[in-house]
Amino acid sequence: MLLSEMGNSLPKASADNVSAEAFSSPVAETRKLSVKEMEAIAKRLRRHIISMTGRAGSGHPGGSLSAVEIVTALYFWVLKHKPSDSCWSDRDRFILSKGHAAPLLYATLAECGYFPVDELTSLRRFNTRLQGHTDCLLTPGVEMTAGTLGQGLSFAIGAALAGRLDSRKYRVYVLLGDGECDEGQVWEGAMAAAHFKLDNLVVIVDNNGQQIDGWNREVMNLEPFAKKWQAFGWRVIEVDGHDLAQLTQAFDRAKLVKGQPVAIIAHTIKGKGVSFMENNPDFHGKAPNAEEVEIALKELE
Amino acid sequence: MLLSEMGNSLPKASADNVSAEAFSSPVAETRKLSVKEMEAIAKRLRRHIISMTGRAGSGHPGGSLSAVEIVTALYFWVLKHKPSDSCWSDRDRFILSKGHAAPLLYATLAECGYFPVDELTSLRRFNTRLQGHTDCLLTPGVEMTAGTLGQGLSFAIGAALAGRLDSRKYRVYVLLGDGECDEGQVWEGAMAAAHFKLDNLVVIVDNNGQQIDGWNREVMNLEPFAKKWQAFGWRVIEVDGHDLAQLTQAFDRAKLVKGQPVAIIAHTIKGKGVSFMENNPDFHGKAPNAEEVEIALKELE
Amino acid sequence: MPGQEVSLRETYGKTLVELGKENSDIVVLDADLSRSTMTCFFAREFPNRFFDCGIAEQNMVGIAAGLAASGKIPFASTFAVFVLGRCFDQIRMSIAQPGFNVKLVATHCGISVGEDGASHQSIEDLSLVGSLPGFTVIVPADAIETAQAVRVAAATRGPFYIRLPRPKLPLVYNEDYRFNLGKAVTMRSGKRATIMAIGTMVTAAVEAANNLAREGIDCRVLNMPTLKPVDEVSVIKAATETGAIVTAEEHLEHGGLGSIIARVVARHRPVPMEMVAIKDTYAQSGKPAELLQRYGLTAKDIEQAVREVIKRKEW
Amino acid sequence: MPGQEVSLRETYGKTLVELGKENSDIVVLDADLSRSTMTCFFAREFPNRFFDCGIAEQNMVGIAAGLAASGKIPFASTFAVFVLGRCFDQIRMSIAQPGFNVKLVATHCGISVGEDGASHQSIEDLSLVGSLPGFTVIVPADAIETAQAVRVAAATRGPFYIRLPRPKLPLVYNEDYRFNLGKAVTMRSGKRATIMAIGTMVTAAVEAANNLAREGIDCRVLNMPTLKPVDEVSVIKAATETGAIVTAEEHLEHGGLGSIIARVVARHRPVPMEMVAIKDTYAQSGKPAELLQRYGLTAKDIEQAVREVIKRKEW
Ligand SMILES: Cc1ncc(C[n+]2csc(CCOP(=O)(O)OP(=O)(O)O)c2C)c(N)n1
Ligand SMILES: Cc1ncc(C[n+]2csc(CCOP(=O)(O)OP(=O)(O)O)c2C)c(N)n1
Ligand SMILES: [Mg+2]
Ligand SMILES: [Mg+2]
Repeated sequence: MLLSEMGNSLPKASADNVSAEAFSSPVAETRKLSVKEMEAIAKRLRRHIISMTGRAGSGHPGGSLSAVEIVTALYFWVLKHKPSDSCWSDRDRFILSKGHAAPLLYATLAECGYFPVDELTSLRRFNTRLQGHTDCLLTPGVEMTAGTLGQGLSFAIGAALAGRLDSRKYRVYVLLGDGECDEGQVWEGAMAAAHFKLDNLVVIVDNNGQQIDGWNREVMNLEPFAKKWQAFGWRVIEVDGHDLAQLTQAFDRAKLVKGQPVAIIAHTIKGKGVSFMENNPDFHGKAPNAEEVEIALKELE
Repeated sequence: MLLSEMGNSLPKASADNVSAEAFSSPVAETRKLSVKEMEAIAKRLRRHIISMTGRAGSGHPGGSLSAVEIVTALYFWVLKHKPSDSCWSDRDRFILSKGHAAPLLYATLAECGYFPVDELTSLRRFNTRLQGHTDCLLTPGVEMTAGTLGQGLSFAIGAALAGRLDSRKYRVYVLLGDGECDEGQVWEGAMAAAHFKLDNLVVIVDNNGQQIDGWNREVMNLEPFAKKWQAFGWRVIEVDGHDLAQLTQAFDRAKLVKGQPVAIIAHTIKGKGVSFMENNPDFHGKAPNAEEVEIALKELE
Repeated sequence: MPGQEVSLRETYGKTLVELGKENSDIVVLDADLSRSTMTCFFAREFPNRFFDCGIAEQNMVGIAAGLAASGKIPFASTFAVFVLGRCFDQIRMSIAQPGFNVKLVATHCGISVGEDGASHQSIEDLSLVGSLPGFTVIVPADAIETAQAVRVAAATRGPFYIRLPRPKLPLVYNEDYRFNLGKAVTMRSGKRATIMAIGTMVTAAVEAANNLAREGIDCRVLNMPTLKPVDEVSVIKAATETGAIVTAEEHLEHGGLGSIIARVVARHRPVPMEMVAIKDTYAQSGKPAELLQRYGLTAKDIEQAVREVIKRKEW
Repeated sequence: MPGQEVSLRETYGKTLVELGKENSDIVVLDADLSRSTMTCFFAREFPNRFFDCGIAEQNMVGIAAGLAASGKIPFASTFAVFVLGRCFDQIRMSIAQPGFNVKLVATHCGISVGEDGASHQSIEDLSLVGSLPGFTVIVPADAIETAQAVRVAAATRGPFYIRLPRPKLPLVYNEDYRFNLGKAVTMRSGKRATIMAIGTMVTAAVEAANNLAREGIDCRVLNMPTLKPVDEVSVIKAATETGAIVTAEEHLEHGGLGSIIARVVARHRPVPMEMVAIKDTYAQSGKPAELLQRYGLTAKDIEQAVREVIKRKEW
């Protein structure tokens, strides 16, 4: 059952909530789902994103939808994590630097079992644990308080350095927006991560080609984007960011790289999965209205 | 006559002050001196730098000495400027982003005739026009108030955009430190200048290999440095930053580049010209004492 | 017509277009938020004089300084939270110290930003801009005051900061209102206490005074659109004549209107004060009205503060 | 021994080394100024736990937050002017809002930086850090207080800001002094007025009180090392018992000690105040003593302010 179908009454956790299957044991770490299973989850996440933002009446569907497969691959293939113990010291860290994609992260965490799926309906409400932008004090599983762009990579470097100091095996993953890479702080972080030879750090750029005022190439051209990361000392892997097989392969390859950090440039489509949202900058920071929610959910059946 | 030789009495402008020769007419714009003449000026600037900082008892000799030839080439070969009219609208702009190299800029401006050479003795004194870091309100010929690193390129972009808007032919030159390029704002500027296709903008990096805590490669590695600028959309020219012939050639070549900005990476030696200052990080921000001044001036005879 | 709800940022955007027609030196910068700050109107009309700097606010501020240094009159806009906080050092060095003619117009101030939550709620920008010698700071109370403040900023040399909210606000002035730089505006006269308010809180202040009047407590209400330089004469007069002051602002207590007024009265005419402001905390997501209530920024809170301050006056 | 001149930043550097030996979770960050902030001592002793971030202060602040989030106790240092001003938004989002256990220790505060000039003189950092809910702010008056404040910061969860000057300062305390977080320290008792001072101005305040005593004006002197949370009890007591307050700080009037005290007294016990602080201006190059005199920050200025405030008290 999906949020949008619930009316106003708070339902119980849905039967097809993945958490039970994927993380049945409290000590489970990584559950590697099949691509097919992940595709199903990705669709469910998209439905959550539409329902949540639709119900909230505000939020950022476009950049949430574009990163669905990236985050699905992370939580259902890559990350060692324990939904029952979000502070587990050896967990892999996922840091959402583009904090406006909070709906996607919340939906994923709920599907993993960090908190009840019902709670997704509280997005952006007064006194909610699910703030408009991520808040690590309030939401179980959220690593970083974000919302003003450009800060996640620096934070991730700190987490990666701490892991190295303590000889812990965890790895740190950061999701950046492409527009976010206009921020100089990202390049400060890029330079430092390479200087510190952080091979326990992976950046994924949600390269959907758009920021708020339009296409990157018109607002502030990022190209040649891969060359920038390479010149800053990173190993670059480019993938179709909606292809789960490519994504999981890229993450696996990233683990083999020694002595330098890895940037996965994931080519994506903003608003992916909903025809009228795809490549439409209007839905960067605008929620779908009731009618649009209905159409979108139909497309995502 | 040099400052250090003056004792405490304020001398008159020295007879071999270049200003008279180089800018005899108030409407003079560019006077292209020969390499030999410029070498003589460069030596004089070095002597000024030693004397000024020695007398002030503080200041930044190292990064002033490394950029002497760069600034000499600019003021005595490249720039269209009028020492008698520092606000001339069509002047080429020279923006010193690494504001701690103020002694070098002041010495150059004085030698050009923007203000009397005698005034150099007032460096860093209470109520002086020659502040510890550049102040555009106080010093004739200084374009930008600086001192906190990383800001000059952004400012220069503004000046270049204004020139383009007004169809003025002036060009804008910015001098950055290499350590300064750790600052993210520099890369924000680099990205924007290329995006705006500013072919009236030239960056020169004083690539002396050092920052305060030591060698760049140890503190925060910048390499592959040229690749970074290229990946950010710049035409790169590398030169020996102490070779005036190479420098003037590079500036001439830069004028021919269309549709993109040019970065001249000038390989230099911090503290250049004074044996005990060369590559010695101690003299980044420490003035020579009386004895050191004497030795240095002897070396610079 | 007073009471009608009008967007201050839309007014800003439209005023920019008018100014752009009158003066070709006006240029506008934004940082990937032009459809929210409403600089998009100018961008459409004068694409050559509009510079979208992408999501790089520090670079935008430096570019604005460079444009000003070459004789342009740059207006640079983004959300309040990304202006002072993200670029304080750049504004300090590249604009405030040289005194360049740059106009920073920030939108989405305060907690009335609403659902975006604490990251997007600028509750400290006045404290920061107040720390920049040479800056003139204006917080308009409605669209009519906004239009005039923007014009005054364009016509007056030197750095300006103008603070605008996200939501529409009811007009508090008629079309014939004339904004007077550096002067407080008496919205209501009274003797028992003075309520001084800025921006989004002016309407609440007037409402509070009306309610209090019904209880027999007559308050003076001052709108303080120019926060810096503050109208010391009006403040001292209010302290002297009414003997008690309540300030109201959508900002932290630290460094905003209340702090500035407290400094003036402590030096010139000490009287009891209460400050209606955000206590030392970050807020959260919610509807603007919910947040204003939760963080104590309603007419009721002002009324309560007046009752308190009057008690201390008699004590 | 009181009066002896000792460097606060050297003391900071040495204290870090001691802390590093006691607790392996202590890590230190710098931004290419380790030989000036004196974190170089720690770097030498514990190279693995020291991170030079180069000239990238924003990145340093974010890295510190990430280290804290994984259980480390990071001390991050650079000049005061590059901490709050350059990184306000990063500190706000990555440290203050989540309340991470990061200690920012800034050196080279105020105008006593001297010859480097206005760009390097941090006269606004207290206003900025005061705008960060959750931060504890300490301004030590001498090396003995510095050592203890640094230890208290290390031992107390949550974000701290500690502000240190470039020049050596005379000791005002003996070795047996115990720094008490959140408490004012009475340096001298008196009834006619209270002088409250921080950091570099504490010695001047004591000197001023001694001079005034010779004129028959006996002043209380309070050192206010914890600027936030401020010791309201001592402030209200001073206002009540002495009826007049002079504040002294090497900072802009806006947002510093004077502003904070004015707010407290306006709300609790209005009394006349004078503020010895930098008026709304940037300073310049010069010897520290020349600058302190030119910008009105000497014992003489405090004495004059006391005479003024006492006049207003009687009026
Ligand atoms: C520092 C900062 N500046 C501006 C904003 C406003 N903002 C929010 S999202 C966004 C566009 C982000 O574009 P991108 O990083 O490409 O994200 P995506 O396309 O994945 O949504 C902007 C400008 C912000 N949140 N932070
Ligand atoms: C934003 C900022 N951070 C730190 C400093 C302190 N600082 C002054 S010079 C300097 C080193 C600069 O190195 P580089 O740019 O290579 O200059 P150069 O070697 O040419 O002197 C530093 C860290 C500063 N002035 N501004
Ligand atoms: Mg994008
Ligand atoms: Mg260098």
